[in-house]
Amino acid sequence: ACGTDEDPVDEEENGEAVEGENGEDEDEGDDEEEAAHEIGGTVMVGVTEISGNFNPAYYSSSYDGYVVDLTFQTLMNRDIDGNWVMEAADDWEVNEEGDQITFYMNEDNYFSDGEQVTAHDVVWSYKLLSDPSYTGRYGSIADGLLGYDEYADGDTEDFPGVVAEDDFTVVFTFQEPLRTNIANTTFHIMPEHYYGEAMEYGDTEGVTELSTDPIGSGPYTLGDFAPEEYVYLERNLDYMYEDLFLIEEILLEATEMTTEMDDLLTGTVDLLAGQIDPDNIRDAEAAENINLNSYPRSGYGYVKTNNEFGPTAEKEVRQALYYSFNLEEFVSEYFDGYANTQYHPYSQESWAVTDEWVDSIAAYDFDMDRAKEILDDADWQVGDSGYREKDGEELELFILTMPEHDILETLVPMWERDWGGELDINLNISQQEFNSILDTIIYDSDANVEEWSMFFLATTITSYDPHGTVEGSFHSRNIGSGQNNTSRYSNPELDEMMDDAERIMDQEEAIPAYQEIGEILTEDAAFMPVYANTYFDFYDEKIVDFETHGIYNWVAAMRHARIEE
Amino acid sequence: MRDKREPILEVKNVKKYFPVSAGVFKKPLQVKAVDDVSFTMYKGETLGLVGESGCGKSTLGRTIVRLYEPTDGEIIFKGNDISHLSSHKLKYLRQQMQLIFQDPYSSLNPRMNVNSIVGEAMLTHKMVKKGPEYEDRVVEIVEKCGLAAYHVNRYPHQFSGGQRQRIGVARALALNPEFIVADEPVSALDVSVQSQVLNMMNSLKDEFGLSYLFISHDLSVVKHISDRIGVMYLGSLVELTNKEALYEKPLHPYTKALLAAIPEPDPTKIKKMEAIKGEIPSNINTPSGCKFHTRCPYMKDICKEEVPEFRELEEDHFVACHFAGEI
Amino acid sequence: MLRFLGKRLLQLIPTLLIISMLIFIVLDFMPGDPVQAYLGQGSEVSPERQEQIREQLGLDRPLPIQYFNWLGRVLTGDLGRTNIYNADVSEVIFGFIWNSFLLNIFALIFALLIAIPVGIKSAVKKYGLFDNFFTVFSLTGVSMPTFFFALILIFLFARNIEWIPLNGMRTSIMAVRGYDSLWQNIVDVGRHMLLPVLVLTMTSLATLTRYTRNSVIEVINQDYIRTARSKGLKEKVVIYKHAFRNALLPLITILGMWVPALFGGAILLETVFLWPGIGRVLLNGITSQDLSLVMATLVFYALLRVIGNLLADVSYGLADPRVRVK
Amino acid sequence: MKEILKVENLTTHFFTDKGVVRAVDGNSFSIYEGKTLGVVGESGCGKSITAMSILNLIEKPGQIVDGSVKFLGEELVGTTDKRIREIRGNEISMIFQEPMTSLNPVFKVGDQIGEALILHRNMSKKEAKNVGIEMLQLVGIPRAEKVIDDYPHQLSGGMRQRVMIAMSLACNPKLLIADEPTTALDVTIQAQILSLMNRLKTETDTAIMMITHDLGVVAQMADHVLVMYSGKIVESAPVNELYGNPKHPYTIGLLKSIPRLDETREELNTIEGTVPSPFELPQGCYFEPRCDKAMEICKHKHPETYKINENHTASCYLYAEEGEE
Amino acid sequence: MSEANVDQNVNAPRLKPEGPWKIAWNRFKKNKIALVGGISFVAIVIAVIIIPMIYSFNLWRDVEGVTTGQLVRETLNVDLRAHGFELENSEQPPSRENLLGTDRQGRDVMFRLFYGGRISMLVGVLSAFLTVTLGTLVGGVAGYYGGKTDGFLMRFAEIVQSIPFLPMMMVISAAMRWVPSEQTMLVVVFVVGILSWPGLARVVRGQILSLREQEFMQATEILGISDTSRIGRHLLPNVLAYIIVSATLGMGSAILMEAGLSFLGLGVTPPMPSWGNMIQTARNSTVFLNYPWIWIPPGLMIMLTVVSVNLLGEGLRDAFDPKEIR
Ligand SMILES: Nc1ncnc2c1ncn2[C@@H]1O[C@H](COP(=O)(O)OP(=O)(O)OP(=O)(O)O)[C@@H](O)[C@H]1O
Ligand SMILES: Nc1ncnc2c1ncn2[C@@H]1O[C@H](COP(=O)(O)OP(=O)(O)OP(=O)(O)O)[C@@H](O)[C@H]1O
Ligand SMILES: [Mg+2]
Ligand SMILES: [Mg+2]
Repeated sequence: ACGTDEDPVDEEENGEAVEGENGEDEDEGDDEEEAAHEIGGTVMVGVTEISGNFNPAYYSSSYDGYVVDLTFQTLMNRDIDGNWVMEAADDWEVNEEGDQITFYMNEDNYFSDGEQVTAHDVVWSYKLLSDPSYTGRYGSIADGLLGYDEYADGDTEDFPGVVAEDDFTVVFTFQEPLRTNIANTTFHIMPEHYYGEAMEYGDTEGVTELSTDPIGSGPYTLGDFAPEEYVYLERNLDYMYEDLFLIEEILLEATEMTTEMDDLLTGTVDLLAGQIDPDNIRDAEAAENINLNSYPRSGYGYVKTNNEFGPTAEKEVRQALYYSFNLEEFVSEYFDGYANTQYHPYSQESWAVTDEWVDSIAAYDFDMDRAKEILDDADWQVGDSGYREKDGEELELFILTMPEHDILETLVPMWERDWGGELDINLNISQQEFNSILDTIIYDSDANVEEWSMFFLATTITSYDPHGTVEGSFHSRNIGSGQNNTSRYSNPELDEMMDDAERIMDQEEAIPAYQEIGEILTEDAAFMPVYANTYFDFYDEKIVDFETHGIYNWVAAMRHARIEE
Repeated sequence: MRDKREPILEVKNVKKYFPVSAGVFKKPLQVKAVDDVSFTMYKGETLGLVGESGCGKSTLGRTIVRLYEPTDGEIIFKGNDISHLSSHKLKYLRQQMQLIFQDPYSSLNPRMNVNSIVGEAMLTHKMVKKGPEYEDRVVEIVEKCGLAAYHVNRYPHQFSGGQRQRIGVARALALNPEFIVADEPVSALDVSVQSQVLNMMNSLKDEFGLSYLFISHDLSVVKHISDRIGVMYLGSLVELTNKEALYEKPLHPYTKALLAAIPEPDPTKIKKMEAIKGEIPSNINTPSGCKFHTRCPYMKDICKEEVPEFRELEEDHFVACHFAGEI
Repeated sequence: MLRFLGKRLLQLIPTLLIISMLIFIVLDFMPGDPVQAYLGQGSEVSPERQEQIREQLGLDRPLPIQYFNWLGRVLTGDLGRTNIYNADVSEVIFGFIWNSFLLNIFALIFALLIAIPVGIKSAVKKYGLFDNFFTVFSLTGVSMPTFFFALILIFLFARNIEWIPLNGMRTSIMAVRGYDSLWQNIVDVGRHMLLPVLVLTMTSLATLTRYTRNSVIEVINQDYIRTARSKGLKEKVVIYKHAFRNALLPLITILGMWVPALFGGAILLETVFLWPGIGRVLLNGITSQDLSLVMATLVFYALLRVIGNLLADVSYGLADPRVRVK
Repeated sequence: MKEILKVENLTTHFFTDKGVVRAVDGNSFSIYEGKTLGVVGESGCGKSITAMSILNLIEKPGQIVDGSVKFLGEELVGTTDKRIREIRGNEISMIFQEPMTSLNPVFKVGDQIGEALILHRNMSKKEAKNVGIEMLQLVGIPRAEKVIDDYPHQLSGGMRQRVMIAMSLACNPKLLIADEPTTALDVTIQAQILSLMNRLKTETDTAIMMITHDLGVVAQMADHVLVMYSGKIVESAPVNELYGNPKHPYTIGLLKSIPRLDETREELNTIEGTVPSPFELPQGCYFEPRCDKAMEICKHKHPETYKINENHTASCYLYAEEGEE
Repeated sequence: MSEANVDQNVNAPRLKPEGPWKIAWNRFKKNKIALVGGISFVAIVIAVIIIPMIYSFNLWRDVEGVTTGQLVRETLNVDLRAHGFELENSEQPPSRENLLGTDRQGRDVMFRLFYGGRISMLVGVLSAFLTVTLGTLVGGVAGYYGGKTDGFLMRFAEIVQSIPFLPMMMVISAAMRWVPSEQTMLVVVFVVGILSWPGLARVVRGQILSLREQEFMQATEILGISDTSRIGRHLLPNVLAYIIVSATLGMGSAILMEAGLSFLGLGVTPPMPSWGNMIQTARNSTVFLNYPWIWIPPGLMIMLTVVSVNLLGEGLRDAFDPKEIR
């Protein structure tokens, strides 16, 4: 395997992302150009789970998400470069203050059952998310809307946050003018006449049950579904854009990890997305009829330290740990080079991340001497116990790890070698089931503050906007049980910076703010991103025009993909 | 002559019923295994008990040695009522009363050697301490019972049936009892061995001054060993007298039938054989009146209704039949 | 007969109640928060909202109340809803049960078809070459982890024999487009069943052969077999009529316990072979903490077991005149 | 007198792990029409195996290693399976000791009786059933029409033994082998069964081979008696002669050791010692270690069978001069 | 005195006083197949103890400045990390240094195979122990005291037996996931133990009931022998044979169960190796197809062990056959 930097595929993908152009017209131009292509062909996609909740408001597995994304429409969408392209809406505008967004919807758009898509459907969809009895997980999309709290608490049936001005004009009004508001207007449009039938204000039970017969206005309709076996999607002939989504049939097939490569190579499936295994990658590369897309992961595996309690509350300790954590070794050996190290909290696809910036920020390159020096300077000296001590306290870390975790199985021995063996830190490694770790660090975190020093998890980021990523994880208001600031990082200055940055409406203007935030976090060693690996999509060469990246997954890529037999 | 005899055991109206479940919602039924039996045994005598299979011989024997607690009635052993003794007091009784079992195979623990089988109870009752004295005592008893000293280290499977029965007798004798219930001790043995055991039991009786309650279904054997004989039918004693009287002048029709049915080992005395018809009725729903009336060739109406009294018709000759002596 | 059945069915109730209670208690020990599990991993739902959901799902009540609520619903035929499949649990279970049945029934039939003659033959020619072969065979059979056997088969067949599919229940694309004929449908499913049924049959075969053999051996030494022979009956008649009818009795009991065990054992195979059966539902339920689903699946397995025993008892009663129930 | 069965030098061995068991050790005897042959001996002396050898019912590890069994002149040892099956249950039938376990629990009494009839007499099921009812009536079972549809467990031991007898007599056999038919029964029931058998014998002229260890039963039933010891016939004599004038020390001991109703003895005679284990048989006469008349030669060589008179033979050196053979 | 001794010896026939255990042992010795099972079982036990030690020894021997004392200590006390974690050496095919190649973390498969064997065998032994303890206790109490106690305990056993085995094991294991990895092994032990005892309990109870019917037990009562002695000297030794056999066979099935659970990810969890979780690595298509040396050996080891255990068990069963010592 070779080093990360030399990986040509990687470079190319990144480059494209930066070079992308803006503008909605672009899209249409493209479409005209490719209009010659006809709808046809079949793609069989291997997935490891087929459960069958295709209700946009309630589904939770990413596999169900594929189906929802393909069968439902949003007002607008991101293209591969992260620019907005229109879907159900023809046009949109933001008011002066920035707290109101108006969409003008296409008047010739129909659900798969033939009913017209109107502004009322959009309003209804948001009301569903805000309903007092709503038990799904997408409430946060609506909770910034004006009047959400009153509506969701059941105080009033009036919801000024989203209003249909006429049949085809819908207005979103937010409590605050924030840049991130726009992303919250793109929830899937659910037909009121279908899902609304089963619902009253305060009683959404009926809607939860409408899960296996989705009706949307998206490019596909559900043709057949056999749980644990397959989901079959057929091109929706009424879909408003005739020149997009040209593949006629998409079949999601259950595959088993043991045999998925075999399935791909024998043609039982045409597409395996999000692969990371170096051996599989080599196999796929060697296969004649298989093409590969590769792209850096939007997200990373990270180690978070307890910034509130114990030795890791001390910045020096965290830095020392960071310096003595041989990330390069891990990435090159474990991922055979199909991964990067990363020293900032954002997705590599985020607009806040620029090459120059990445090069400029401090990197914690492996440096054991430096680490020792930092600890020595911070008065952590090796004591009688053979471990470092300060004021009679041992430097002892309680590390939460998970069983059956390939990566941890490699990381733990490294820590034991470097932190335990070289730095003389007393490592206490405990293994817990994923769910109990979540209990400790999230759901019941207040009670467990003193139980841990660090843990390892991974995250996937699906947004181009960097705000959500840092706000949730590092804003002090998110410390506490059930909240996302699991490292319990509290920095009032940074809180303020984040709040300010969210109000910057213009992306370009916001970039420096987020870069500064990132730098502070890195300097503070608030957490340690470990790797950002490269994802691969393997697909049969018959699929052409199939472009994917970290945030633009295979589902999104179906937009332009075609079959060429 | 009767008064010279010292009673050792008195059984008065003893009943032993076993509950058998009939079903969840039904009243439990009772097996009347022993149904109102009375008799007296004297010191130094052997009382034989005969009857067909299932008539309650073993149950009676086991009730007497208090393996079972009688449902009703009294058992008086050497003047003490032992019918409802607590398990603690029973322990003392155990030294004086013993039981010899029928099956030479299942009556010995296959995982113990003769030494333990015979000696264990002596230790439990603290008759001797473990040591040379104990060893000697075991050897002594074993030799008395016709086994050799070197047999004490062997395990039951290394013995033949007759030898095993000797071990069983030795085990019972080890506690030095006065009274032994022998429950068909020779039924499982071959003829040539049976006589060995019978002879041994007879000689031990004299040597140790024992009294036997000797249970058997073989009238010839009982006759050989007993002084007096009781005949049981369906849980009750129907006749009890000394052996001469019983064989020569049986009073109860059942006894007669039984005697007539025995094939004698003498081809010159060919019997007609079929003495009575039918089989023993169930002891759950016993026949009314005289229990034998269903098979009795002399049955009259009264037999169906009235239970005949177990009376001393002639001196020392008890019988339970309305027409005893007349038929 | 009816009364006997009625009584036995009545006896099932406390058993099932206690089992369901045990399961309920065990499930309560599952780490992690059921609300979180309900919402799915990584959802960003505010703590207050989560409390509301907890209330709505009745998870804030004490355990006994939750149990009785569950029981009450079950008695009205409502097994609750599953989160992962977002459907009525009963629907999901019934959807998958048949697939499991399909697999197990075939395995069972094949196993019996082979095990009975083989077992009898082994018993008749005790310690012969045939018997010894099958002794070794069944010993290996019971000593081999089923999933390992399955993996080895897949390993051997992968990329080697194309017409044997490695997993799944049918060729999805054919199923989606509709089979041309019933025959084609049968052939397709049959091909997919090949490996799992092979594995299941082999493992059951091992045990069943042994049972048949031992129970025939037991019977063959009985006096009435000698009687039958002394009548001049052909050896075949002696064995297959007189001996086998009696040997069947213990076999019935075994089958009563075997069938449910087979279902349980098939969980591993369903996982390996991606067979859309009830076992996968259970495993999915466990990993995603879908309690009502797990609960219902387990109760289904328990029911299967209890009914298996009941059926064994009843058929035993029918087959054995000594305990024949009126 | 017609000789139904002639057995010569019948030898049956069991080849077990521990060694060879000579269960039947070179025995010869004959059975005549209308007569009862009694076979007595202690447990394990080979009575049952002798009977089973006649019908070729010996199973592994047992094997008839020598000798001949001639049924009406026809050799049965080594004959075809088919032929022997034609004879079994048809011309020679058998009753076993345990009535409780000798009937198949899962078939109706009628079916079990009828089976032989259907097989050997080519009857229809219905005919077989009718004959079955007749047979049950013959053996004195009340309400035979009902009992024919009963299962064995619904009958008492005595009834079952009657059913067994009915079954064995169904095809009118020329020879009935009864292997301890009454051992498991009570005396009164035994008396019923024995008298039944006697009646049947006179009615049908069937020859009977009556195996028992009860000297009383033999005395009552048999015309001629064989005494077996450790696999060998040690004495063979007409019943009166055997009881009146026993010759072999074993027979003498046996007869003396049984308690009898008609006499009172202080002490029973005994035969000391026990039957030798089949694996440690003495070199010479098997009875020698227990014999009070043992001579030096008895230790080394097994005695021949010596004729006492026309019908009476004994295997004992005491009679070596008297008879020749 | 010496004369008396001589005299006795002359009288004493060849028959030596052989106890039932001795007989069983003699019979066992004669049973070649069982002996092979026993020997191979012992060999496996020794291998799983010794081979990791050799690794440890080799590892520490090369370390500079290790004292002999340290070397001995480290050799005896094998550290799971002694396998040589070398990332750069991952997924190597079998070679001279790594006889069975290396796994994804560059660990020596051979070392893990035998170290994992320790875990699997330990799970087997401990589960069998737990099962036997519970089964004997419950069965013994039920059989000895009879009556209501018996009714209650047997009803309870019946209920536990109606619990679907594998499904319930899966759920309990899942519910006990909060247990740290080093102890998940104990969870498996616990789960197998608490679910498998009823079978043995019934057997023990049946045995005790039938023993109580035996006249020698009644004899103890007549002889006034104390309760403790009746249980300890008369009852237990007579059921011990069954218990030993069932413990042996139970061990085999416990090993299989551990493998099944671990394969589903519900048993022993890595980095602690066990045969089950080593096979689990096959659920990755790379490992499955390209590195069979990682997952096939543990499967074979399971088979070998369970076959040995079963042979041993059957041999013991035959050896203890009570018919022979009556
Ligand atoms: N523990 C018990 N529970 C129920 N019924 C019993 C019990 N013990 C004996 N019986 C019944 O009591 C009756 C008498 O039995 P018992 O053993 O005393 O007869 P027996 O005369 O000794 O017969 P045998 O000659 O067969 O030994 C039988 O019908 C038997 O079924
Ligand atoms: N299957 C067998 N394997 C080995 N030895 C056997 C077998 N069957 C019988 N024997 C031996 O053959 C000998 C004769 O047995 P047989 O059954 O003929 O005795 P028996 O005279 O009928 O005794 P019983 O009166 O107990 O019925 C015995 O020593 C017995 O051990
Ligand atoms: Mg009795
Ligand atoms: Mg016999």
